[in-house]
Amino acid sequence: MSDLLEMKDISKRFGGVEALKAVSFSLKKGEVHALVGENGAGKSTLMKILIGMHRPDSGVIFLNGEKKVFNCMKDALNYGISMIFQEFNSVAHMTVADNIFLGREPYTKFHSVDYKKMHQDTKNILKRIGVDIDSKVDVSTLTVAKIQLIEIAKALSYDADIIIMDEPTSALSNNEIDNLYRIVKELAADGKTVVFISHKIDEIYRFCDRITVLRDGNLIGSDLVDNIDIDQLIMMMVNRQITEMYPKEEAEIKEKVLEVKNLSRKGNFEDISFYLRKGEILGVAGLMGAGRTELAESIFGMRRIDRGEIFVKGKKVSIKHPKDAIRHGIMMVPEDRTKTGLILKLSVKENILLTNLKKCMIAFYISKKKEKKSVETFSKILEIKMKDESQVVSALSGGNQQKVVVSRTLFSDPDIIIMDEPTRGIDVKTKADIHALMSKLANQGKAIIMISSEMPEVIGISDRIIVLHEGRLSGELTRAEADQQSVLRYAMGRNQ
Amino acid sequence: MNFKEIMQKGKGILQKYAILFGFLVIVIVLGFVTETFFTLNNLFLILKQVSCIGITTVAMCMLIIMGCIDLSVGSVMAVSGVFGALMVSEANPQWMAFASSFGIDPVWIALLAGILMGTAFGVFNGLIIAKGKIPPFIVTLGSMTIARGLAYILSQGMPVAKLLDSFTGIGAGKLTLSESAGLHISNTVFFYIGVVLLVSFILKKRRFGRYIYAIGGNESAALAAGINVDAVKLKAYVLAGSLVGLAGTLSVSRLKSAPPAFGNAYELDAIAGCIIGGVSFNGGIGKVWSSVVGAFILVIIQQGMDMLDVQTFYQQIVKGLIIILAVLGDRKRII
Amino acid sequence: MNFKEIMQKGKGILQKYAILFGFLVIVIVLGFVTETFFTLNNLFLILKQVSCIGITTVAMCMLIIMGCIDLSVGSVMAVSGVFGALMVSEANPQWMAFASSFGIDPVWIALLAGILMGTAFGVFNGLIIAKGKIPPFIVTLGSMTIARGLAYILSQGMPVAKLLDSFTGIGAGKLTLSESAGLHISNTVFFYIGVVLLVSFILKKRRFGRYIYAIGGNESAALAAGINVDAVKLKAYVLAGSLVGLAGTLSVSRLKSAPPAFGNAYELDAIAGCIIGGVSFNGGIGKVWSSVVGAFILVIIQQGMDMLDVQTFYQQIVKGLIIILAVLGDRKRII
Amino acid sequence: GDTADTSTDTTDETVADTASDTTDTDTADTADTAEPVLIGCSIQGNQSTFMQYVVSGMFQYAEENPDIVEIDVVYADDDATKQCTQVETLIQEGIDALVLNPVDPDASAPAVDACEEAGIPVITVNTTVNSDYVSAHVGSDDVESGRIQMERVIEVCGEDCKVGYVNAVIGHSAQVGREQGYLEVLDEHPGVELVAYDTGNWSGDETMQLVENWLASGKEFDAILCEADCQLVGAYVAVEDAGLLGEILLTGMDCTDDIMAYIAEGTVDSSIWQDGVGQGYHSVRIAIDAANNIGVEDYMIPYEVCSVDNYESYLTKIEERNALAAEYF
Ligand SMILES: Nc1ncnc2c1ncn2[C@@H]1O[C@H](COP(=O)(O)OP(=O)(O)OP(=O)(O)O)[C@@H](O)[C@H]1O
Ligand SMILES: Nc1ncnc2c1ncn2[C@@H]1O[C@H](COP(=O)(O)OP(=O)(O)OP(=O)(O)O)[C@@H](O)[C@H]1O
Ligand SMILES: [Mg+2]
Ligand SMILES: [Mg+2]
Repeated sequence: MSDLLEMKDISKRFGGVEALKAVSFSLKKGEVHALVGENGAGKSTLMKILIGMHRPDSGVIFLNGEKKVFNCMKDALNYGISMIFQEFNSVAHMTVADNIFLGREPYTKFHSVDYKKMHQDTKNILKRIGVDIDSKVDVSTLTVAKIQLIEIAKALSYDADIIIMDEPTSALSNNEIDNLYRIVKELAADGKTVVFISHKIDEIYRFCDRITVLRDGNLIGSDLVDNIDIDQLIMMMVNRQITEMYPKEEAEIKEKVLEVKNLSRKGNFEDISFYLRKGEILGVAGLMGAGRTELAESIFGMRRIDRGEIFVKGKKVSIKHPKDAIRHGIMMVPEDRTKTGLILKLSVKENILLTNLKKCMIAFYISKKKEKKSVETFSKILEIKMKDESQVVSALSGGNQQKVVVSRTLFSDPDIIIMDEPTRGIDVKTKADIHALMSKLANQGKAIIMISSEMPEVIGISDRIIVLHEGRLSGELTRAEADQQSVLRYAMGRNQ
Repeated sequence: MNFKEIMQKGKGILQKYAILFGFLVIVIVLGFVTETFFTLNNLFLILKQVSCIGITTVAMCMLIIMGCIDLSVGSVMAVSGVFGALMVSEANPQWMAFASSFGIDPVWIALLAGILMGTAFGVFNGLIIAKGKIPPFIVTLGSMTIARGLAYILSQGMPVAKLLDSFTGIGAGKLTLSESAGLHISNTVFFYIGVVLLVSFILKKRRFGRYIYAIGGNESAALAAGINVDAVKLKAYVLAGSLVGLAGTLSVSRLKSAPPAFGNAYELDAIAGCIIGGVSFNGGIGKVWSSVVGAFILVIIQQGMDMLDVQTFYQQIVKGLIIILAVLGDRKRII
Repeated sequence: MNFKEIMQKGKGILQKYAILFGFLVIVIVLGFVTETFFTLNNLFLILKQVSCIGITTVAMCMLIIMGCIDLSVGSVMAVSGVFGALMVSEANPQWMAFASSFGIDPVWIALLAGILMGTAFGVFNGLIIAKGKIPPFIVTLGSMTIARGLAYILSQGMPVAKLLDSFTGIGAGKLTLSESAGLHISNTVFFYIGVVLLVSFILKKRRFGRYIYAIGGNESAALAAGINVDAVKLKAYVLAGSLVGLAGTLSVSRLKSAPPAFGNAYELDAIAGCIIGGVSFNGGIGKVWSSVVGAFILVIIQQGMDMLDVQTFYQQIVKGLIIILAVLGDRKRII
Repeated sequence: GDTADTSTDTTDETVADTASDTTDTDTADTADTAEPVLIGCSIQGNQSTFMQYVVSGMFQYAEENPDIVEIDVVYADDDATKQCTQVETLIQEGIDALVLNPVDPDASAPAVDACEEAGIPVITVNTTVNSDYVSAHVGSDDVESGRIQMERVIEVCGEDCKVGYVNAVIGHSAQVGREQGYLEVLDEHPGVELVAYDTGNWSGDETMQLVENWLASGKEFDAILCEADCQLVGAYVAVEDAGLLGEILLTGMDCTDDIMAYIAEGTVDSSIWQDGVGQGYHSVRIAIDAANNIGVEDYMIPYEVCSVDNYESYLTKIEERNALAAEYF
């Protein structure tokens, strides 16, 4: 079988960063091709070049053996290539149908937009991928997961020959992932080609036929899935052995530090009560839209609660603003790092130190020396890959950006840490690092709430798990009781 | 539905239509306090007063929805009006000769010249914004000054006067409903209605219109959907420019003279009209209809204050407060 | 480093400092064309001309970095100047008596009154923007009108005149470097330098300053990082208001008269100054220094055109083009 | 001329409240029952203080004659469109006569047309409007003011002096007229050199910067003329800073307080006195006559030069004027 597409010796640099160094990449018709690598390896950049969003500095692209130049995304779409972006690209105040058909709205014979057809087609597309979303609602009212599904629907609706999926499952829970698996297999059977970028190793083996590995902008290798085993793959990606994915240290669990009683927020969650103890990692599981993010944000003061009480170390507290939460020793790693986690225009240094600048003050001004020292500590602990501490965070890869958010949280030295999808979009090595870090923190006496959609992660490192279903607490499991089946059963609302 | 829910729903509706309610309150007060407010005559008067600035407000509305802005509209109205007027000014024989040389009624040349001048500034703004990737605020701040300078140069610093009657007839003309009651609808009103319908249709029913919303809502998403963002922006500025050119020419025809200082600070009125009407300043949200409501509110407030003898200095304070309150009422739960 | 890299680097530097290069070109041309441009005397004159509007530009710069804007600065300068002047106007004995009743030199009361009036508008703007969650553009559009109205009411529409000599002395005062060569540095320059240093220090070295950048960069992330966004915004507007009040009072003291129409459209100059200097209109990026460069460019261009007898009409066109070109040069690779 | 009953309509009984107020029967009523006449006053704006004096004069007349007149004053912010709009509103309110202070001679003409249509007589004040319908004009001639100011300069500085002038807002009727006056006189005196001219936009601050820059570029002046005192304050400071007070003759218009103080000091030569209060006062008086169908005529008040030689005689006038303005604003 000859190559459908070939990218040859593609190089790309962003200012000082060499994102890609003469990388070659090829696709065969009908295959599901995994593109893997550490954070910042250049996966997204390579695909953005293919879709015409970036221009390569050098290198050529052949489609069906013909040399092609993609100047803009429209070109790529015309050649039958579509992409699900890692960062979502939906227009918040337009309806689902508007979003899916953006750029190719059907016209009636009077040259006006045919809304009837648009909504009908949208329904069909959504049905095909098994999603139940009203085509007439504004995207702004949907959860991250649903928006992710709409992105998938949009990319599929182009009926493209090559579909690039840049971490499509990072916001999805198991049901949706299963659904996506089915769709991907159907596509492949139809002779379509899928590029699948993911940090979840199990998914790669489940979904894909072939793997290409990038590291630091270099092509490391490309082979059929069957020829690479997991250890080999990890070795290729990170250039070292990972012994333990969920390195759980047994920490001593002490007194309650946080307790919430009957917390409610209309439309998001109802009557949630739970507690958290010193030295404990509390996993929060649930399907998409279960209300976990809202719950976390409400405890952290980013949203108002309608009813309920919060106790920190036995004392009732009123949290109306994140600063109140921080004062009471609560910190949060937000779910969406570009929206609420980071100030992309500012430097790594400024982002890490933002919450606790006080620590870097001498008398009445901020000391450069102290800043530098503080940042160095954290960039070492978390191995943030950057030029120097004054590099703007927007120039970092997704995973490294996430590390910056985590650094900030640690820097303010909280007693209670809420982590909403802390490893979303993070490569295996860093993921293991972050798990180890969480474990260590718990051991040092911190209390951690971890929200995650990755079942193995929740089960792997939580001491206790609470499960939410449609905004209500549907179950609680100890580490010993927890397995995939039981958590899933609660998540789907079947308590018995 | 229990009582609480009804209250909730009521609240929601009130919030959503806060502006309209405020508007009604103003109208009712005016109706009670003055004798002439609630007459058909006055309605048509208000319509006439709204129409020219209303056309500019519609253009602004489209740009604000696209997440852009145009500070140059006031000056562009002036330069368009001046340019159009030159074609039909007996005081400027060389231009008039030029206009006549086309062999058609110079009035049409004048109208066209005015619109084209607006279009030219639309092209200028649009090109620099789209291709230069410069914030619209700053580009149009520049072109605002440029257009004003050009208006002065073209008119040589003096109002362009002695316009042909047939030209001033465009603005002065009216549809008489009742001769005896003195009920007339000014021509400019029909232009306004036409523009509102046209732009409404474009925004709702044409792809171009949908792209304006998409760009205002999330530009990179629009780009990712394969929309030629630059082209849409250019097109929108060109359309807005033509409308502003039309508004300027109509105003001048109504005024029977084209003063180069004309339209000073109209951009602020147009922007205020959009915002008061409920067009989101962040882009992506709004309707042409909102800009109509806003333009009416501004005109009616001015009329009301004149009728109620509010002193000129205090008028400014009232106007400022109303701009702020309108938006405050819209954003926050006022009840 | 090979040749290509050197070129690359050179390009980068050129791009980064495009504005400064443009600025140098203007200065050199002026130096060649006029005789007096490159004299110390003229340098000090430029410094003097920059200082008052410069202070306002610094205030604007801080707000633009925070992702906000203030359209009311021109009017607030007027109302502050008028209010301050009332305290020391022999034509307004009741106010002067009030100021004298504090038992300190009325000059200080006047300066304080001017600054406080600016501060009051800062509080007003800041509160509504922070608590009402209304776009700054629209809030300050409203307060622009309100401040202007108040300036007219306070001054009863007439310039506040006959100011105490000790008050006009603030603006007229100067440090004489050389009596024989007539080399003086105006007092206002020292105020300007003081403000620039103060605000630079705050932005770079104080937490408050960092928070301004953070909010301008990404407001919701700043919130999630535990920054009291509302308080920071309020504080920034209050600080900006005080600076604008100071600028207004100084201007009035220099002019020896406080006309209520003073400062019309100064907001546009202040904004243009920031942008020309390279402050990002999208917030989060910029330095006080940029606003200084921008303010100087505007004043020097004005001076150049006055010196070269470019008439107002053309001056406007040149000014508009420079605003656009400055930003265009900054954004795109020009070489 | 008496033009008030040009509205010779025949459909009296059907005419609604708008147009009927000036018909003969109505005015007769007004006179008999002594219901006061309603005069609408449309003022160009308050960019220059001068208009306030005019309005003060109007208020003064109205206050002195509360039984026969009521006035309704609106300001157009120097925007002709707004002025037309406001006049339309005044007509709606049923005014009996309009005192118009036009923003622009041509652009304000539609306001007059609207009155003509409604049969309402129009009196212009201070600025004329290009319309045949106007019943009378009260004011002073702008060209004349420019002429006498320039003539005063030549009288003091001689036939071969160097002058510069600062225009008001370009295109404003006062600017157009005054500059015309300057140029006429300059034509008559070829020895006088015009060194520089530009606009100060009615702003002291802008004028200050302009004059500073003129002086910095080495231009030499014997005299600088400003079309308004609110600009002259800026020119004054610029000249003072350059150490040239007394060497450059300064002259303005409107006799504002600050400039009068400078004239008293001898640092400013002169300002042109224009009787704003009188203009306002008489415009209302004449408008009442027009509303009552009494024949009216133009009423011109000449400009006067108020200079270092004669300023004392103006001090009381100015005091009265300011007191009056302070009463109404
Ligand atoms: N727009 C940009 N400007 C500057 N640098 C960039 C830009 N986009 C990517 N980079 C840099 O290019 C490199 C590759 O980034 P890329 O996003 O392709 O990584 P990735 O493999 O997709 O990582 P992740 O798994 O974290 O998403 C990184 O070092 C990143 O910092
Ligand atoms: N902006 C919003 N407006 C209205 N409703 C919302 C909004 N965001 C979320 N919701 C609703 O709140 C509920 C909880 O959403 P949330 O994002 O907290 O879920 P989650 O459990 O964190 O799921 P995930 O993070 O996997 O998407 C859902 O029913 C969702 O529809
Ligand atoms: Mg990526
Ligand atoms: Mg979530």
